[in-house]
Amino acid sequence: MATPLLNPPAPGRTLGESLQQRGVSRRALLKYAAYLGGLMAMPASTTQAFAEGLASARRQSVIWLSFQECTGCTESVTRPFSPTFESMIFDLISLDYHETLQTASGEAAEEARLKAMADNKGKYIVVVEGAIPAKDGGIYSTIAGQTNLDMLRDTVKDALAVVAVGTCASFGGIPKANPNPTGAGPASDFVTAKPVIAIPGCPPIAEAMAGTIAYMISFGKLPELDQRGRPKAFYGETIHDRCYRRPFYERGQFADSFDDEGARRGYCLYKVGCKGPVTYNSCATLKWNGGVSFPIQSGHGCLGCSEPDFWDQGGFYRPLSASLHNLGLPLAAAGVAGVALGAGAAWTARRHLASRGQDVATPEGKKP
Amino acid sequence: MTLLDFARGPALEASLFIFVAGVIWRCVGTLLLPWRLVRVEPRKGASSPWVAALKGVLVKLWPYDTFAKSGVVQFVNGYIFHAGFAVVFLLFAPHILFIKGVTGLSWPSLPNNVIMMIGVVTAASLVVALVFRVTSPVLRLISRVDDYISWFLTFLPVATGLMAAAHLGLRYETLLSLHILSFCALLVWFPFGKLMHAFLFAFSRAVTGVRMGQRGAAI
Amino acid sequence: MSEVLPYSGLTGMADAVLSEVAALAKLACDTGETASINLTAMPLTRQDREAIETRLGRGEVEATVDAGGRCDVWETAYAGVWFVRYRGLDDRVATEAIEICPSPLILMSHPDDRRVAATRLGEDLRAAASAAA
Amino acid sequence: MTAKTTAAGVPYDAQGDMSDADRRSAAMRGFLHEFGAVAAAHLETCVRCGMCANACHFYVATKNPDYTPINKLRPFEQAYNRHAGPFAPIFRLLGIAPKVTVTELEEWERLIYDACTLCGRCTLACPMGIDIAELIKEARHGMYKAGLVPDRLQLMDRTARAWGSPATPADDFADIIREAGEQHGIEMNVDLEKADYLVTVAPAELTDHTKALADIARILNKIGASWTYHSEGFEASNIGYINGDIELQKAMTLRLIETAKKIGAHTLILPECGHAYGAARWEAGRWYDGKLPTRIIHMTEFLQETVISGKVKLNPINCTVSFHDPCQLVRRGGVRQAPRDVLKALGTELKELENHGDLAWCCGGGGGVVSNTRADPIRFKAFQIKQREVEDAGAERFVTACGQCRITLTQGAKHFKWDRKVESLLELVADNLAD
Repeated sequence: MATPLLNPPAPGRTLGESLQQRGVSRRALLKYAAYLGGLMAMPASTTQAFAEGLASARRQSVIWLSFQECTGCTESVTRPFSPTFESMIFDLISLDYHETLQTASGEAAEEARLKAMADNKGKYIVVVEGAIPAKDGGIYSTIAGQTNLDMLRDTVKDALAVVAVGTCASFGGIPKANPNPTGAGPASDFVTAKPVIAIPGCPPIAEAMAGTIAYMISFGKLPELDQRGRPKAFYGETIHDRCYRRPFYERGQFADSFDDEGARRGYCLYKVGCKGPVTYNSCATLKWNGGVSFPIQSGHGCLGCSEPDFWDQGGFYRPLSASLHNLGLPLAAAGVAGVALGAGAAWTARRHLASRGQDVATPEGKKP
Repeated sequence: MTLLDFARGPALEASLFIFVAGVIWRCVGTLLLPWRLVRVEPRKGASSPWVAALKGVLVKLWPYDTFAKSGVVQFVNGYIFHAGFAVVFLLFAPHILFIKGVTGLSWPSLPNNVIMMIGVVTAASLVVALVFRVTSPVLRLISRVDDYISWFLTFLPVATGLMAAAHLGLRYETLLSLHILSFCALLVWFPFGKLMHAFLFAFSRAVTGVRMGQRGAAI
Repeated sequence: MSEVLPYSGLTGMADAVLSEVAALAKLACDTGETASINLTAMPLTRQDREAIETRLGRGEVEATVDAGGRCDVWETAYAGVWFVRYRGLDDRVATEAIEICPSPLILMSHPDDRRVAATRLGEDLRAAASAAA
Repeated sequence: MTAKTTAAGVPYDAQGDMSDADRRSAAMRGFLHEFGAVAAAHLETCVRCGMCANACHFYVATKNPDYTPINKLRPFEQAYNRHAGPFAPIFRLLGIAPKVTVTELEEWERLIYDACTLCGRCTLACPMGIDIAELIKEARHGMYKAGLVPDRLQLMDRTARAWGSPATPADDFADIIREAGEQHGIEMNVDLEKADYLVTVAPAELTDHTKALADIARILNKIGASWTYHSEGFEASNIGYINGDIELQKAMTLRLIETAKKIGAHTLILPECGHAYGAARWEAGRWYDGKLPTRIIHMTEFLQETVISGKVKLNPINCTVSFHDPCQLVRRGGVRQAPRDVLKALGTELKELENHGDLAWCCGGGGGVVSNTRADPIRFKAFQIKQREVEDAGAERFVTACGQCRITLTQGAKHFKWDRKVESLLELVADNLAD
């Protein structure tokens, strides 16, 4: 995935220059690069290149589309816990359209989007937040009279790339959960001509978003993605593989419920439904709230929120190895079917034996 | 629907259905045949039929020395893979959770590294069983397609399980899905092949136990 | 995890990290290759981190960088093995790294900064002179 | 009745003028009749572990995989799967269990009759508890219906149907008994109207071992018992049981038991013959609703109770002896201790064969094999197993309690010019009665 993305720097100041203007030294950029590079497990030798790339880049135009969503992703990505780092993303990008954040409203808002699209034709990044309803012509969610589906298609036409932020945009998420009344689907279902990078999570980790965007700006290419379109740097390993409770799993020490001795001792939460083994995300290492904790550390199993259809995995507290559904009734039915089939088979066999074996003397001297 | 969802959902449901229905079908279909008992006046002092049946089931757990010697591969190796399969299937925590999900029953588990070791031994033992089957003239002669299918479908969950636990080859969720699907295949095949001996052995041993018990003869 | 529990909080990862540091330090001497281990992306417990820090100890150099928040840098008891703790504006630790190099990059002045600074120094002097005048 | 070979060169005999189709369906009718839950429990359970092979003297002696016991059941099993198993309708529909062909039946005649003595050692070896010997006996019912029986066995069958015995017409029986009495100087009872003991015989005693007729009389006279031989029911060896001729088996069994009832005998003594015991003691219940109208015991059991009760005293022989356990008496009959008690009472020191009691090797001639000359080559090979064990045991005398075993072993000894005499336990007792 080394597709060159960004055009040569447009006229105007580079990021480095504009930061200098504000009296921010290059050490701050280096620190930022070290920070993100560290999170992305980039080789230390590239930290400098990362920082230099950022310094020489121009601000990236971003159009942020909000569809079937709860704005949790925006909250997560834009609300800095550690202001230095997480707000720096806004030095890197020019957020030209974002329903929730922009001050303009009504027609002015839509004009802003159209202007950004015209000014940066072919160069802007579209961030999609939320799933897109497609049933009945997509009428279940409209903005300014335009369906989400149409707006997505319009906006993406001249875009450089699409970043699907959050699980809804990445995989359909909660709007797509059974029974999916609006026919919702992820951005990748409707965008085929442009690369779609998925930053799933409910919500996604801010650093994953920032790191990915910064990487694209600095290196002018897409980061390496997994088969679901997620940057491997943040989604390369499972929660389980990087979980500090993993040794308990290996030793067979489990919490059987949330208030037992095992839970108090911090044992593995597999039995109470943790989806860590099949969930690819960085929660176990990056953690949340500035590295304070993550669900498992707080005593709750992973919900698997960065995976497709996490809402339909049979319940958050159903162990991964258990079947998705309760099987009591089907198995009772199977039992009845088995008895019926067995009895039927025996009856058929008895008739068959009787009709074919009738002229043989009965050794028992009795009827079979 | 992801492969894992398919495996944990429809695949498991359908295969468990087939398994339960098939097992009962075969047991009922066998036992509801006319019994055709040859009626016998038992030897004086012979144990009651129920005791004799139980004795038949238990005595056959261990071969007579001479047969243990002449069938050492089947006997020793057979015990290894049966015990290994049972331990891995019944004492690995995720498996217990699966069983609990189906039956509501659960029990303590063994640590993963122990399970891994036993799993490797089980897999090796199954390989030995196959090699013996294809190299022994007797076994080659008496073997059916059933024997090879049953072997393969028993080996597959062991192999995929080990691979999943060791993160070998594919991504974990893919391996896990394949593991569950291979188990589904085993469940589907189970009632129709020789694996049914897991249930039917008791009937077979019991009737021999009764027949020989009535005579005061060895079982 | 409360104190009453038998669980030490050590996962064994600390030892793994330390032996990697040792290997990289050796490699750096032989090839001159610098390296950096970012501790943030590792499944370390608080106790693991403390164990690493304690084991490496403190050496001769200690520095504080103030650039978009503080940054604590010190050479560990092992020359060429540096510990860098990046903090945000709120002083919270953002990320930690062990760097194996003669001197961490964060301590170096960037050429661009130096160029601007040199210019600014001249301007400042001139401004001071003209103000004095 | 002509000896034939299949296309694959396997010799077989066939009786009657049935067409192949008729022969096949006759066999199927016979097989089908056996397919009850008991046989099914066995046929459903085989895992093809092959452990039965090493239990079979014919396999061990020849290493021919064809003689693997479970392999001898293949057509029987195939018929079961096609016609009676729980999936039979599906198998028929999909052709998974194809029809048994007449050629297969012809080929398997050799395995079902020549290569199986119904000794049941494989049953003991089977970890699944499959009673292979019993199933082979059941398979013979179909083979007999199809007229696919070795000619020699069929000949005996016809004789027994005509005479009531394969050895002699019933009319001549009384004379044979009287002659034996005269020859050995024993007072014989024959055709008495009332007696407590009905004594029966096996063909070997009417031809080779006539002394046995006198020996039992000597003991019964000694204890002052009321006993008799009877022309209406004397033949205890049951060729129907061996051949799979269930009608003959029934006729022969009923003849014995009805005679015992008629003369008011409380005990029917079976001769030193293994299959006589299997047929009369364990299968007569088929026709008497599981109850026997009279006590049926084997000669060895009679000797045991007579000796143990002290009714007869024996002169000690003071020698070492090895005992060949007849399969039908010991492994399949449960009479394990009786011969050992008697040998002890005779003051002998028992030197057990390596495989003895329940695990003893078959003589190789049971189940009709000794009468079936076609089986001679493998029978002699199997004999060598026993020969080796007897030599290893190193006893002075070699005793058994079954006339067929005795003939088989004697023939084997003669074939290999092995100078060991095979003796009868009855004879040993009769010869050593103390005054």
